[in-house]
Amino acid sequence: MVKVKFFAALRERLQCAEHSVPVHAGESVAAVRAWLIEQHPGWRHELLEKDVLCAKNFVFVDLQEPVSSGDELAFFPPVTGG
Amino acid sequence: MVKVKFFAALRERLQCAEHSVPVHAGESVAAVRAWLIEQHPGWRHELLEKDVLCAKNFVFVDLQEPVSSGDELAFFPPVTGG
Amino acid sequence: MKPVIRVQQHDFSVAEEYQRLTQASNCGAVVTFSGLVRELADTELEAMTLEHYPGMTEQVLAGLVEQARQRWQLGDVTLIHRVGRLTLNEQIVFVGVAAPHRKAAFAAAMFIMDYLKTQAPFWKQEHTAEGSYWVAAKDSDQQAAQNWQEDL
Amino acid sequence: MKPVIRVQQHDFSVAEEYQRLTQASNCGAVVTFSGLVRELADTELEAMTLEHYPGMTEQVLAGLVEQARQRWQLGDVTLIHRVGRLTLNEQIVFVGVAAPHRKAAFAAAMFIMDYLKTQAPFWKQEHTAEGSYWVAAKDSDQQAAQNWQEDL
Repeated sequence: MVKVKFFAALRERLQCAEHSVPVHAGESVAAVRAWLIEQHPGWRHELLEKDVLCAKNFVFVDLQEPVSSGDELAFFPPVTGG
Repeated sequence: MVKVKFFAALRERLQCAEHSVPVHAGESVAAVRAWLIEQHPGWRHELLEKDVLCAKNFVFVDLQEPVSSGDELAFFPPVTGG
Repeated sequence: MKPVIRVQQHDFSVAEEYQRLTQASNCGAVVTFSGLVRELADTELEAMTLEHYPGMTEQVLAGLVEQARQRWQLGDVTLIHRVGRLTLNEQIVFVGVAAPHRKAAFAAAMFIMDYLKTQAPFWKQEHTAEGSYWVAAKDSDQQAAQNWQEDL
Repeated sequence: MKPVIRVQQHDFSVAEEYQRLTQASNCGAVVTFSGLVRELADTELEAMTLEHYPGMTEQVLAGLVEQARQRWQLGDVTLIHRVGRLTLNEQIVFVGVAAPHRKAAFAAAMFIMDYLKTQAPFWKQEHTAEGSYWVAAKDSDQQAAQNWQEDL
């Protein structure tokens, strides 16, 4: 399992802050996202938005990044701090 | 007459902070400088230094600037504040 | 010198942070940047809420400061970002950089702010009389961060 | 807003100046630069004396700030330069700029410092154990000021 977190506008639109997702060896961030969309068809549009960012274990990664059980993933909109 | 002031290293090397110089109509900063060198041959080297700056009435000017009685001129080395 | 990096709800004191930055005796230049909650031209802003990603935020901020240190000769660096609800005129962010030379101090402070704006996981939600809105990311901030890469 | 421009022997308080710069409510960015008396790598600096040209200095500083205002959208601007004898670690100069946007605040503060370094009639004499020396002007300062002209 990986823990997936959502932040800010994305969290509000999905009405979900955290979700557990089963992963198999060799799977990538893209597979986790596909699994989430399969489980929650209503999330498709939000999760496929071009500007959604992803972090694995607190570091920015792209969709090809491999994931392993125990990883923490996060999806969020472009950042707006400062 | 114009009042001529010297600052910083230039003032110390000339051992002079302020000097009065007679001016005639149509004369420039260059004429004032030439007069000073004529009166104080020992100042020649210092006053002809390429990097000496000149101000008339608190504004940077070049040697061609015309001067009139009552003006305040100043000669000084490159500035080093900040 | 270990940089000071803090993510906090409570306010910070620019006076105290400045004092600390001037302790080291070899830095003749200190640059500070402070960001404040201000009324925008077109909305009546009452407050904002700053959300962040605990755990990742601190790591990203430390990385930004480390990158700045590798680019320029710096002394102490302080980076503070507030989270939670902030009302009009409150302080949001502080970057303070001490350096032997002013050019490095200015460049590092700008670099840290430009990267923070595009890489640190903070999100602003503005509260106005008409409702609450998530702030949209600005292209100009993306551009500012990219300019530093061309600089390399 | 009328800028604050001061040439003075006594010290200044960055805390107080920062406070004043944040009063206007439309400026989300405040940048400050402070220059301090520091020991140089190759000399044992004990103190320095800052001489200036009273009358011209104030006029040049006001002109620099005015030029910055014409280039960028700025709020309050503060420029303070000390004169007289200053010992190690004392503050020499302060530039504070408030602006609606950080880019303008940073640029204006840098611009003012770069021009001050080459155009404001101040001269530093350093006092070391071996004697007193007038500081030589730096080519890098000339270059920094010239870069702004190419920017136009």
